[in-house]
Amino acid sequence: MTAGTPSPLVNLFEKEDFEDWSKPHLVGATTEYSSLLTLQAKKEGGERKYGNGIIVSVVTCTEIKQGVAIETGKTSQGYFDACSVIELDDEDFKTLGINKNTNVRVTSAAGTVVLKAIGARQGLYPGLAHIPMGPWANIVVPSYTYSTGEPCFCGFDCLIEPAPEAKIESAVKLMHEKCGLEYVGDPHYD
Amino acid sequence: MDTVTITLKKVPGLYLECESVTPDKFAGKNAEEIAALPCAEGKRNYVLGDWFEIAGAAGATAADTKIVVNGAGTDKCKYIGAWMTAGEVVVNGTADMFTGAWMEGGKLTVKGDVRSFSALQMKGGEFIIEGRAWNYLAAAYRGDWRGMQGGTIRVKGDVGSDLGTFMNGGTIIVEGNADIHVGTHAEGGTIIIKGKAHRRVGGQMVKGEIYVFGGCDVMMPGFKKIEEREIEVDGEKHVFNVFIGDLGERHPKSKGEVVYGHLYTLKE
Amino acid sequence: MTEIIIKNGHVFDSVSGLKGEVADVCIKDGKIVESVGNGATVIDAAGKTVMAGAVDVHTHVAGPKVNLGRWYRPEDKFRLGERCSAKMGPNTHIEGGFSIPTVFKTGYEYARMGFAFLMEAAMPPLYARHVHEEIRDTPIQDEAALPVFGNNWFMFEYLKNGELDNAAAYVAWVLRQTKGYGIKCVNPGGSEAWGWGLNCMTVNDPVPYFEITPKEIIDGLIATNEHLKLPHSVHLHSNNLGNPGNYTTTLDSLKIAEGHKANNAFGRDTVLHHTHLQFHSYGGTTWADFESKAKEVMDYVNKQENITIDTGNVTLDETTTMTADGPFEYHLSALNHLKWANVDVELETAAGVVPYIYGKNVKVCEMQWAIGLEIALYAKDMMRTMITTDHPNAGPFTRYPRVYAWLMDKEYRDAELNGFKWSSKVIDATTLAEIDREISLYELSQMTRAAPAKVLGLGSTFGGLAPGMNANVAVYDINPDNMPKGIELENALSKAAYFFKDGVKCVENGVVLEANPVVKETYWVDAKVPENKQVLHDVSEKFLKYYSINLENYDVAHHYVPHPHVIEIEEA
Amino acid sequence: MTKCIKNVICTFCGTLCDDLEVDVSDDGKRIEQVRNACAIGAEKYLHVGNPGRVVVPRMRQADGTYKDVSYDEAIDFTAKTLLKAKKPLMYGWSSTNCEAIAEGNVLAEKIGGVVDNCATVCHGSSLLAIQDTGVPSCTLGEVKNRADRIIFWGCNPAHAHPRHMSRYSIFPRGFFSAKGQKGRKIICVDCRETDTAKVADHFVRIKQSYDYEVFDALRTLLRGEEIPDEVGGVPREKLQELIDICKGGRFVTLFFGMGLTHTLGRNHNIDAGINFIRDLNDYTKATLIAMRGHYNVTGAGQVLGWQYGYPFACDLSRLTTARHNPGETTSVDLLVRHEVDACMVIASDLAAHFPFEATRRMAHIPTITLDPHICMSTELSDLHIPVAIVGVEVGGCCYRMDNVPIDTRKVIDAPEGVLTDEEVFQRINKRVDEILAEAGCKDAAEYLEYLEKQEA
Repeated sequence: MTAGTPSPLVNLFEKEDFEDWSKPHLVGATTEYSSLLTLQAKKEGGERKYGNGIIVSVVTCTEIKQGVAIETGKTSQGYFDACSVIELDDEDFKTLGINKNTNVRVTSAAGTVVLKAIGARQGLYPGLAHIPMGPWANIVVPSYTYSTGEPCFCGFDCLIEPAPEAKIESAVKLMHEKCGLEYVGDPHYD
Repeated sequence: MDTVTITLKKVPGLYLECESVTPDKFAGKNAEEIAALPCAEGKRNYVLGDWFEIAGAAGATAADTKIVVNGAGTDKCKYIGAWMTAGEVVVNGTADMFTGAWMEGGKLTVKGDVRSFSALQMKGGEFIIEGRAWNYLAAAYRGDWRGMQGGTIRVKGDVGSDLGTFMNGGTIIVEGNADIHVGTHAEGGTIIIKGKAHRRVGGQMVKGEIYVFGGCDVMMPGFKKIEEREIEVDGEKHVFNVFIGDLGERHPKSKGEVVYGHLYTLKE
Repeated sequence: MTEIIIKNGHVFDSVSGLKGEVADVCIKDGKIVESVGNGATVIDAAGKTVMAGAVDVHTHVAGPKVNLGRWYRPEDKFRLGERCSAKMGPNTHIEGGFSIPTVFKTGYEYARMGFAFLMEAAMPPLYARHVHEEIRDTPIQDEAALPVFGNNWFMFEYLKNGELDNAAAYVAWVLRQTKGYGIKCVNPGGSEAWGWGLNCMTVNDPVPYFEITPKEIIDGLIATNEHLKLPHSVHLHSNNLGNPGNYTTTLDSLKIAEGHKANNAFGRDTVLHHTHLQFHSYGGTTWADFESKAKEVMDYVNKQENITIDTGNVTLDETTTMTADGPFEYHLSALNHLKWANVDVELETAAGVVPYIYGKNVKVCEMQWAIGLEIALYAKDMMRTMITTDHPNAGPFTRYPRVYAWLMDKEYRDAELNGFKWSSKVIDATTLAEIDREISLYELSQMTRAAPAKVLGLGSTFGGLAPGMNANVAVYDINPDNMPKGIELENALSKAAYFFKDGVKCVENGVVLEANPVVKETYWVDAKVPENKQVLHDVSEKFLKYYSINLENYDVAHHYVPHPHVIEIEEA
Repeated sequence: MTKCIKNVICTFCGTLCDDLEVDVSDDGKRIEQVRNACAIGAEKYLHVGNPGRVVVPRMRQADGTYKDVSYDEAIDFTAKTLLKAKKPLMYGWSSTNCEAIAEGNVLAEKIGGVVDNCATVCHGSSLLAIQDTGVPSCTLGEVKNRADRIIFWGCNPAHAHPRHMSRYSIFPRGFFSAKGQKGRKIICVDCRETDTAKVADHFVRIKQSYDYEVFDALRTLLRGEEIPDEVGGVPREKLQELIDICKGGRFVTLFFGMGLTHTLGRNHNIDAGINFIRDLNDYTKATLIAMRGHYNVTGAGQVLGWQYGYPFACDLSRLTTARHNPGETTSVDLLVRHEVDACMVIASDLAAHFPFEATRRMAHIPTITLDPHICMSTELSDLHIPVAIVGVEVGGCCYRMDNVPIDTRKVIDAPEGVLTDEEVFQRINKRVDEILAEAGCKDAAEYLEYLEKQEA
């Protein structure tokens, strides 16, 4: 049984047994991911500031552009543009100190991915971010289901760190690398 | 009490369904007969002998049969002690899902953790978990409105979410903390949590008692504090804030007055 | 097709007039024949009972509310740790569910009990395609479905204005669109009032906005049914089901049939079939003074020649109630606080599903059990009385053998009656204890074979063993000379020694031999009516403005009914 | 010249609009134009032949490239893989017709697999809540004709079901609702001010993951009891106003979506919502409808329901009994706990819509994908079998979000030689029977023992 990859945020959490992701990670009696990082950040004194990034609660929902791009094709440029973004509230942009359309590194208890931070199209509030549903979003979605079958698509904490020079990978390449499979280029669209 | 010790030879690739590992199924059998009891990994049917070294013989009846389960792969064995009515089962290590599910009697001790859906719709008996228990401990089966009826469960470690949903009776004592949803839809029984319960304690509760020594991060709006009282709980005397609820739920009347669920949190 | 002869069995068949005499039944090419050559395979039925394949006149086995029941009751397939989902034979599918069986279990269990035809009792026309998909996947049993018309906006309009031709044209159009069989009327007007959370409790309460009373609806539907000369009569579930004191509404509803005469070419001579009469024969005003009015209702039914009834026996199990009577299900869930499911269907009907436990220690349930048996035992004309449990409302159909045993063995039912917690109260409030009558095997063959086939207009092919009829034959291990009693009788009736469907042996000693042993047919009625511009205009207008789907996507295409048996009716 | 096909059913989302008009080229091969569809529907019909379309099965080689194989080889590989696995997962089903699903479920029973559809990552929580407390519901036509209070809670039809508001919920003029939007009060409850909220009369912003507490507060107020001043970021007066609006209406309908099913508490959020609507029935008529995402995820649940009794997550691996336990037999849990050793993805894209931990496991076990186009799952699976697109190249029954069955229409011919889902399953079923017959085993369990004897 190949152990799951340890979470990049291991040092952030009290409990260290993250080697197997199918277990509940009880930290201060809760696995609820919307308070894990905020709890940690509060201990560091900053309201939601942590290191050079901020902590937000992320929801992944459907979006009309993402819906249309599904039908255009999952390896198309339209799908790449629609799904590899993260919407942040204007105030969060100020606290992060970056302006819109710059790349950021999004890290959750489950994984880390580089996305383009864009202004909120649909009214967020400070501390709430939205990533359109898709392969990029699902890199950071924790797979813990509270034994109901549904993973944590809405309401998990992420650390957003500015990474202007980082490159956003194509979904197929991203997945092949993370799965350790031989990547031979995106079919049809390369 | 005759003891049968079974030790896993190898760690199962997937998960082993060991419905046969209960005193009721072992009663009156010697080692060979026990080894012939069925178990399965997915659709591949095995006998216990394929997976376990079996030592000793069972007692004449379930009541005087004790089973000890050893080995590295016990955390991949499901249904250990499910539907047991008497006797004793000790699991040295972690047990997977459905441990002690539909249990009616006897004593079940798990030294390690216990995964989800353990002690489902428990009717009686004693269940001791020395490690952590995952979600849906002592809950009702999906769609059934009859949860745990009786018996006692003691968990030394933390507990996952959905503890005791649709509970009708019996007692659950958790020494550690509890995740969201404790005693949802409870219609009786007692839950004692020595640590902290995160959120949604006693949601849609009709009747029953829930003690949370460490309090809740977020209280349900449907609970109203009525008094502070000193109560003796699990051998300890404390002063508790007493809440009644869930006021959003339907409450039956008995002998003229309305019956509420009660939630107690430590005063200090 | 091979020739088969079933020799030396005690044959009970009212069509050919045999009352248990030893006779042979010959089968050739799926039909009963006079005689067969000596090359025919011989089935020795000496000392056994031989009857035709049974017909279930009222059961909920296919459709949206049945499947909603399956969805929301996983515990019904896993009743408190005891698995109700198992593979019963090497070649058959896994069978699941106790009160709401899956389609595989439905087909196989009915075959094990010797059933050949099932009438799905309520089909919302908008969901007809779903019903036919489930019928297609139900093995062995021939089936038909009754679309519901009692709360249909078109019918309100036409019956209110007395336009019989338009009503007949619309009904014929719906039967053709939905591949339906006849006219079902559930809580006339009440389910439409339920669209606003209201109900019609008596036959004279007008429906909100449409201002038509249930009496006018029932009367209009009977007239439409006879005008179209349909094979089956109107199938009625009258208002105010399940409430104490509802027997007056039942009698009012039955009296509506007095003025009408049967008009069809299928041998049916009745005009109104009242279903699950047990739920409609309650006296008293509250659950405290609840009592049986079975005697009063059956006195009227015995007198009135042009109505037929089926009993709706309670079997004292944990079951699931599901009916198109939306308001009743809401009130039931307010009574037992269990999970309530409800689906209101646009322009057509409603539906509700609530689990219910007929407890052996609950006074009302014990009396409901007694009332159901009284209805069957008071009946005089066995050709107008049928036995059902309104599956699964009063109990699952797998309990039919137990109901037959209660009716055929007084000792068995008295043991049950005296075992009740409230037996003294039940004995006072009902008259079951005083009835000594025991139904005979011949009467049983009438009530479960000949009578339902006749009222459904299928008398020429089902419910009998006369030459030319379908070769559906059930052989039970019951020797009429020394009749088994109680539990043995029940077990003998629940596992047929042999069951032939259209001449193919499907069951032997209670084991279904193949997953799909025989090709099953779906019966539907194509009533020809003169071209009716008005109805076509109304239909296209209402679909454009009020339905949520287009008119062209309403009808059930032919590939949903792979083996149709169309009953054509020429123009009036 | 082109010929116009009317009343076409759009097979993308659960709204299942059935009034599309598609202009098709004379040879019946290409779609020229589509009318009455939303942006997503139009894209689907106009891009049927887009570059990602595959017409020959392709098998993944060791070096990561794909090699074309024949259908027979693909079907033989699938049958053998599923039979060899001790516990295969068959996930998806929600973008194909019910005829194919019925055939596929029978195959799953034969090879002892776990059948699970997209509900497990979509409205699975709603189905769990329905199993606990039932569902007071109605068809979308009832909403169109009668509803005068519409609540959108945790769903965003403007983006996910674009024509829902104009066909059923906000704008249509029904029998009793001739004034259309003017006669209705629209309430939108969400943690984001979505584009749907911009159309609503009242927008209630709720703090993320506090839906359960707010529903409980509403039920407490409905029973006339006191609640704290502010629950889940919503002041008490706003909640009381919400209740007065609902009690003032004649027919209330609550639409709910991923905002409730994916958030903390999952099935309990919907359980509390159903109980709120059920309590409202004491005052006025109230119903609720789940905004099902895929066009036939409801149908996948219906077929599995009437064949084996469960709406999703049905474990047939014991070959003698069908079991259902969301949390154990649901796809994400099975994959994350390494409980399945083969996977078949049918008419859905597992890799794009599952958390990566589950996708990683799928990539490491033998996987077969049935999909007309290239997608994330096909790039991580060992075999990609192309099939005809339902609603475009083959008809068949699909179930709308309110369980109403609609027969989809074939618009153009499938590319040369491409089979439909149903034909693929029929051939796999036949091949599995042949393999079992050759090995002389009566069922898949015996076949596994036969294989082990072969190796030994």
